[in-house]
Amino acid sequence: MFKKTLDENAFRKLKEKMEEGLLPQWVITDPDIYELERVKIFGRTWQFLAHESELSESGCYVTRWMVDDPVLLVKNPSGEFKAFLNSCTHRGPRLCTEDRGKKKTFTCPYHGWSFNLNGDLIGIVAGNKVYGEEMCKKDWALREIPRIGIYQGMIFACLDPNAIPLEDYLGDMKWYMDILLGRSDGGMEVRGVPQRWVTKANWKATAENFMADPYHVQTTHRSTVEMGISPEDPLYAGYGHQVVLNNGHGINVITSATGKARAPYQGTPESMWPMFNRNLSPEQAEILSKTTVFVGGMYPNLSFVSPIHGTEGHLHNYLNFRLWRPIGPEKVEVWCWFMIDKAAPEEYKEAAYKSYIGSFGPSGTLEQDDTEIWARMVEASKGLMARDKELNYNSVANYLMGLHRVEPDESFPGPGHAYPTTYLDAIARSMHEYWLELISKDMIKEENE
Amino acid sequence: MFKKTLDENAFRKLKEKMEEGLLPQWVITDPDIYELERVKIFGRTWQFLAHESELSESGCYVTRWMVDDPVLLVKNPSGEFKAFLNSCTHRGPRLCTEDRGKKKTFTCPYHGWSFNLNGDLIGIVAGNKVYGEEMCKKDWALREIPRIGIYQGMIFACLDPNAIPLEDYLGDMKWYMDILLGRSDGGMEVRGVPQRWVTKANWKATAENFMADPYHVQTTHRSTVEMGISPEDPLYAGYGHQVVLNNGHGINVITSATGKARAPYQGTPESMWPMFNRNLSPEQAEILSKTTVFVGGMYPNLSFVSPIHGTEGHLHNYLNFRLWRPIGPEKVEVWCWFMIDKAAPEEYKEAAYKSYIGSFGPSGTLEQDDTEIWARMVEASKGLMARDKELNYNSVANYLMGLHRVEPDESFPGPGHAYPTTYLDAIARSMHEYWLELISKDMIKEENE
Amino acid sequence: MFKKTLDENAFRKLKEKMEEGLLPQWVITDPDIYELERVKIFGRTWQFLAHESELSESGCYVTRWMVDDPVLLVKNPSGEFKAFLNSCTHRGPRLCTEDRGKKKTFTCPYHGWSFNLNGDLIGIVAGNKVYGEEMCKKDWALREIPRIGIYQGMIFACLDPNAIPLEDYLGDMKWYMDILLGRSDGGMEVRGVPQRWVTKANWKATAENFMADPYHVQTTHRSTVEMGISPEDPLYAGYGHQVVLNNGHGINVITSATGKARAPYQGTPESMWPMFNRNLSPEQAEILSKTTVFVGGMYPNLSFVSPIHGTEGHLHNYLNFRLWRPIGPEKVEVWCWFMIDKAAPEEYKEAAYKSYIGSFGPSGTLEQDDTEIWARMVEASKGLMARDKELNYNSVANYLMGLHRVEPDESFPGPGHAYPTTYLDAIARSMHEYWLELISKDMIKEENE
Amino acid sequence: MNADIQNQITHLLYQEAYLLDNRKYKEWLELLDDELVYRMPLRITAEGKEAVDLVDEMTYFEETKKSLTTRVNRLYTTSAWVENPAPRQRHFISNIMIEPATEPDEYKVRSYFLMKRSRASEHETEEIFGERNDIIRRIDGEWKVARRTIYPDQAVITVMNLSMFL
Amino acid sequence: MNADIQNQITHLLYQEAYLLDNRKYKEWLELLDDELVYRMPLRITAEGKEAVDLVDEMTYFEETKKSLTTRVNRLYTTSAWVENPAPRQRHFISNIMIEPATEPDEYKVRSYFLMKRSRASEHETEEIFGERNDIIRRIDGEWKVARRTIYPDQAVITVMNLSMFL
Amino acid sequence: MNADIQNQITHLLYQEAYLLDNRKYKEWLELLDDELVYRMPLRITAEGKEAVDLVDEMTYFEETKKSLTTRVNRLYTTSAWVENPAPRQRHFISNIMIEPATEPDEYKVRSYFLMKRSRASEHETEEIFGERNDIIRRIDGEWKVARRTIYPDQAVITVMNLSMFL
Ligand code: FES
Ligand code: FES
Ligand code: FES
Ligand SMILES: [Fe+3]
Ligand SMILES: [Fe+3]
Ligand SMILES: [Fe+3]
Repeated sequence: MFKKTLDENAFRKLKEKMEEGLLPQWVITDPDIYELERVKIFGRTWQFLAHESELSESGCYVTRWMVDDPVLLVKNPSGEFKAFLNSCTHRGPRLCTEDRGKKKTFTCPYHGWSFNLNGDLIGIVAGNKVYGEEMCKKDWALREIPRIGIYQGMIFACLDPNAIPLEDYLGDMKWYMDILLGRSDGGMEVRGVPQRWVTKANWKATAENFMADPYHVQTTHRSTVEMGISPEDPLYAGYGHQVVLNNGHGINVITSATGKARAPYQGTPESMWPMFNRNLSPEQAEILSKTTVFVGGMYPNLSFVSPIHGTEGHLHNYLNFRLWRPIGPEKVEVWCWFMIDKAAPEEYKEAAYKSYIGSFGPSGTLEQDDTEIWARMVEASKGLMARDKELNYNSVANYLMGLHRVEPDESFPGPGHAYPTTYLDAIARSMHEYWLELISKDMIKEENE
Repeated sequence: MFKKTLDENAFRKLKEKMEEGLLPQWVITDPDIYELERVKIFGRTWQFLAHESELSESGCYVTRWMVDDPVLLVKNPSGEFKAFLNSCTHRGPRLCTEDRGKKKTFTCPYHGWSFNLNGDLIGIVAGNKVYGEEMCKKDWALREIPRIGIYQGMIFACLDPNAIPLEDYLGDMKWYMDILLGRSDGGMEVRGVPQRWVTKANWKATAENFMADPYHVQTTHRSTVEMGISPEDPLYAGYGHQVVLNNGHGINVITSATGKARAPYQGTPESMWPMFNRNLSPEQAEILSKTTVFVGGMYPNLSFVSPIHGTEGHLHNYLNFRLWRPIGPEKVEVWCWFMIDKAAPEEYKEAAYKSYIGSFGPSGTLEQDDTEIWARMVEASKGLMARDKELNYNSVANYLMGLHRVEPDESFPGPGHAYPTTYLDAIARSMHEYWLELISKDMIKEENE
Repeated sequence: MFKKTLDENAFRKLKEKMEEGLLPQWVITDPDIYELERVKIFGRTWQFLAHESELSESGCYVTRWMVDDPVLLVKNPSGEFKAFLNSCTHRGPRLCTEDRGKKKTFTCPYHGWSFNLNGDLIGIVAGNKVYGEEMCKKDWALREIPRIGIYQGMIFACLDPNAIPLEDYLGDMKWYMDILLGRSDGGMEVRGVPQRWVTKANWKATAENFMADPYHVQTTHRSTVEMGISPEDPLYAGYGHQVVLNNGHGINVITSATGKARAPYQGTPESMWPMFNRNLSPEQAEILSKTTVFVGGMYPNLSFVSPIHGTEGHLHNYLNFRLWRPIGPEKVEVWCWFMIDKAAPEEYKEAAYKSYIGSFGPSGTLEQDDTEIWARMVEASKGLMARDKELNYNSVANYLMGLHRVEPDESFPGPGHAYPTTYLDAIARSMHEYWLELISKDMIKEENE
Repeated sequence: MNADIQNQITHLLYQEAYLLDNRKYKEWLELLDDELVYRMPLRITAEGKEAVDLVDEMTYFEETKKSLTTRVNRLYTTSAWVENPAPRQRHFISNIMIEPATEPDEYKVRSYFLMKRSRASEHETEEIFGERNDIIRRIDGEWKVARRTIYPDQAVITVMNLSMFL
Repeated sequence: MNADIQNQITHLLYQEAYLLDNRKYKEWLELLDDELVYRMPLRITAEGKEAVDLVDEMTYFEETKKSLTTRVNRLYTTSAWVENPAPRQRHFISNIMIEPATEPDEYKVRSYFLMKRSRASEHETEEIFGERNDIIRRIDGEWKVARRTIYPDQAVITVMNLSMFL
Repeated sequence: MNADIQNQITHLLYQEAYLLDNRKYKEWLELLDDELVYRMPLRITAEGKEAVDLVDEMTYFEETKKSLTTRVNRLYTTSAWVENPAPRQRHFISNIMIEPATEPDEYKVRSYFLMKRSRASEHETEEIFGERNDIIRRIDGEWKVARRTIYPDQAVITVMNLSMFL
């Protein structure tokens, strides 16, 4: 409510350093930066809400959050998805506090106003007795989230009415989403509900860790090497391509030392391969057939991993999407969805689900160690040295890997800038550049406000 | 400590909307608004401290809070009430941490300075040995709360030395306080001590809910209808008058469909009626005789309800005052006093007390459901849509009920603007208008500071 | 990140009052003041890290905090102490989360970079395979804390590269540190590790309470009088000298009513006295021989006490240092070291340690009561009256004791301004004056930024 | 103290907690004696360390079996919003001390409670804790709670409401 | 309920907690039946107060003795950073209710858990709480946990990870 | 383990907690053996997951019955401000494991504690938790605590002071 004037100097220094592949440490958990991110990144970009398989029939709904905005996502009678602010229009209380369900009408417990699946205000207790011409029901329908879009069953929404369309925002990422989500007849399905937990982390660090950092696998997850599950070769997660896409998106297509996958088509049953080929373009099919792990994400806060697990003869693959919902600069509420091909054999689905539980999510043996790292990044980010905007202590993080040295591999069949290794900071740099572009947009305007 | 310049634009929009009977949602829990409220509302208006029956004899004291200011209220040897800042004048520690008691002297545990019931510094350990002319005891008496006032046994204080007198501030509310507190010989008495609990709510929402919103009763408290305790008629809480008073005060005088009370004189023992008539003016007596429930409050944060409970033959009535002490924008410490006519029969008092416990306070079956609503209002108030000061998402709460349509009933015997229904947003609008007047006062001055 | 302009007016008033021996109550826990303190006091003054006896051999390390900066203090192979920011230079996570240990190499769990005891980056996983000319190892050594210094075994560090040398900063305090820490051959040794706990307090209040306030002993610790452990005479802690030193440092040299100590040389074994005399100058030895209790501190947040405990025949003395680490304006993490002469007899050390446990630290019967006081100071500091910068309510703390009346005693053998009583506010005033000097430095500059 | 009776009474308290935590309120009522007196006085901060800091004349609960039955019935309506949707509640019962009361088959039972609650998808959980003093008696072979006095340890309750039973 | 068996089973649960809290994970494994089924379904906020608010098809743990053994072995590697350095953990087990199951020497055991954890020198401690439903059976005189289902009370878990066993 | 002795020792620990929580400190002293050794070492975060993270040479309590008696007497003075006015304290004792010690009539007793405290009208309550290792012995038919070692679970204690006994 009080006007604020930005410290351009700090921003100039920030820009300079980033051009050198360095990210000043102070931006990670700085509260003012967080406030800018809330408004200028999460207020303007497309965020993931749910997968269509979570709302099977008309009347099904789930409640979600776009950072601090409570969202009610419903499937209306005509089968469309509608996203509303989950707040009664009369006086504002959260309308629905359940996680999911099926309803025809949402009734507010305060004064009893009720809304249908299209958000229309359909009931006012004692309506005409207590309200007259001063009140026009139409004006009091649930407020829609300005934009909603869906691609490959993934439902996104955006708070900015003037945002570019979802498909434009996703851009070349769509080509890879086709592989991940479109390879099977009937697409993918969510099992049950997402796992949810709160972890000590900044959302930028978790997103980068997942989307842009296969290099951490060799140490953070070294216990898998000690356990004999992962290869000794420290480069094992580095083979393949890191693909930088538009708008901060990116994907790592990890193969193996041989340049091929540990198993074709990520260890899926051979019976499914013809279906994949039918649903994909030759280039997409080729990549799928050769890849061990896909890991990447859509900016700002949706990440995914599609790995191979298991041992010879019992290999399986699944798709895990995770949303990093910021809860202040130092906390993230993680939402983790397990997804699998609707067309896969039941026992295969079951086995894949079990390996997911063993590896990812709050109890996953891989993810557990990531949470320790995320917490440590927060814990070292509050001091005067880390927070110094003048950079007198040279507190900058290193994103030099491959800078001005590793060049894109033109022979890569997919879109985007594909670099011939995934031990690279190219996606991370691109994420942070987009981050800076977004938060510094309209800064001048603001100053003159 | 840092100068702040207000966003006049946001305030202009706020004023416009409020003139249309709409309240922008962002003001509910906005932290900057809260800070303004703390200083400009709670720093300048009269707040309730205690009822005189809580301090029966000289030396009795209670400790209270005026939002964040700790207050020590004592009855001095001459029987006057004195309110002091509960902070030792030497170095500032909270002088008394007890809730209530009886003392002649308050001794600080830090260096042993002691103060009498008039706040005079009467003891300094090793005084003349360690202090000389540099120290004048008179200068170090306890700091008095600038203003204290009492009406009908209700003790109020104010932090603004230049505030208008309590009686002027209460204005026409005094006429109704006479009915509530003055109907019986010996007035009312507090039973025991106030119940206290912390609930998730903004103080404006709780105050409005109690003072200005009989319309919520039909849904929030519908369980009483399902239980057969309240009538089916959704209008049941709407019969009677909503009386808008000065300075944001207001009272709802709820009768019933017949225009009369469910039982005369709120179901009090017939033996008491002549006493009521003796203590009240004919107009006041007439209202008392006809009313089922009185519910309202004194701005900013004191509310009351005087209901009827029980079934034919075992009816009883009591008076419940509650103070909404703000604890940040999202929490309220509720103080709940049970009060009853000193002159009432003991078993009647007992029965009334039991119905109070069953209905109000943290364990009250009515109030429990209110707490759920208050929490939901907080939970939906933090997002970008709700907080948008530009109102691009049209996030405004609806206070249209009766706007420009329902006219005052001139035949009503009491003072104030009495509207012929209590399903009305008239008091709420008047509260919020006064709120805006208070927080925007001296805004310009501040800017030029 | 947003420019802030200071309220000079509030500062002017602050200065005026302080010149009169009064400290406005609002500065104690004001959040903006706290932010200034973090940057301008803790970012520029010398802070205590550890005593050399805590790191016996090369490779030993302890992790400490300079307010919010995590510090890794190691003894390198050449036996020097090195203080590094405890944050991996690659992406910033806290490098070492242990309290103490012994290592040759610190390996980061994120990507496996490793650093030696000189902070050099000695290992990068798959280094030359993933990094090329873009990366120069030398640039990525651990970041040193700009300044480190040691005096009488006490290791200090400073975040300001341009700070004056430690010895200049300590100034005349060194002369008293020689008595406390240098009296015995082999100096003092820390027993085990420091006790640590979080208490409700503002760091200024705890530092003042310890360094500058023997006057509180007679009331806060009156239970010892009731127990017959301390004399009835309320002046008992006031005999001796309060010595005001430069840069906000100070020490109280408490003797007894006789002007002599309760027991010579603080009740240490007579066998040690010649050693003391050998290690000290005649003036230092004289003071040591005559003193019952030394209590004081080095500004900003290191305090000490060296008392006598026990009864005739079983007297003993020890040295307790405590660091007041601010955790926000209302919390302090206290670090408490028990130190004793390395040269003292074992059973004497044991007995001294036991009396320490009974008296100081979170379970100490003396300190327990201090914690209650510290909490009360916080609890009464948030209200509008206490926080009013205009001082309309005259909310100022009293530091008048001896102001313009008690004159220094020129005959005192030690350096500094030695006043002939310890019931005096001279050190407190000097601390607060230095505090004001530090936080208001460069204010103008900031404004024009 | 007869170990067998000890186990039975302990089991009764655990059973009670389980029924409450699983919202089987009607089954819970069956564990209560018809003569039940169920109270929860206020705690205050009183002068001096010896002072009685419980205020008997004002309570959070002043109940009989009848009034508790009304409270329970309300929770089975469709509009008891405070528990619809239902929060998760958990009564940790510990430090159970049993001694014979005046009547045969009647025992004084003291227990500590720590009650935790998680509402909707909120991250913050709520808690309340303190002591309970019961009279538990056996009537035709069935153990019933005949008297309960609940002492909260806080002068200011920090749960948003007391919709739970303790 | 035979008091002796009651004590033995109670002791087993306390022993188990003690082994976990003291990181004797391998010793802990020995208390588990080879046929162990160990699950932790998700809790959600569901419509209506009667609704089942546990989602059986998605879990935080879906384990067998084999998979738990793998988890334990991992904790003995040098690079299981989440517990190296080790946080302090404490399993408060209470409200133990035991009843005979279908098989002889087999019992249905319900218990409440409150697990607290303190990591490094952080001031904030973490906690998770809820209910456990076990099948505990005696095999050649040794008590073993044969089945465990853990119900968390929160829809959103607020511990930074579930590296502990419950 | 003899169920009867189990009950008696368990009762002793509950009785002790009750006396402390109701500030009957002098009665509490009577439960302590004259030879009592009462200690509370510090917890630290140590290198490696196997490391001993208790520092025996520095403590929060290093007491004998005599020193505890002094502490108790102090709490009965008029100026032990830390508990005057008195905060409310609650010792939740659980996971009690008892085994015979070397001497007859002497037992090794391990228990978990969760201690909560509420001061004045503050909304925030304090807590401390961990493990206790006792030697409890019977002397002329009376059970006494002969040795207690308290292990806190935090490296940094987050109660404002340790004025309570654990
Ligand atoms: S707030 Fe929803 S109906 Fe009034
Ligand atoms: S602060 Fe109260 S006497 Fe010093
Ligand atoms: S962050 Fe430490 S090695 Fe990468
Ligand atoms: Fe990872
Ligand atoms: Fe209501
Ligand atoms: Fe002290």
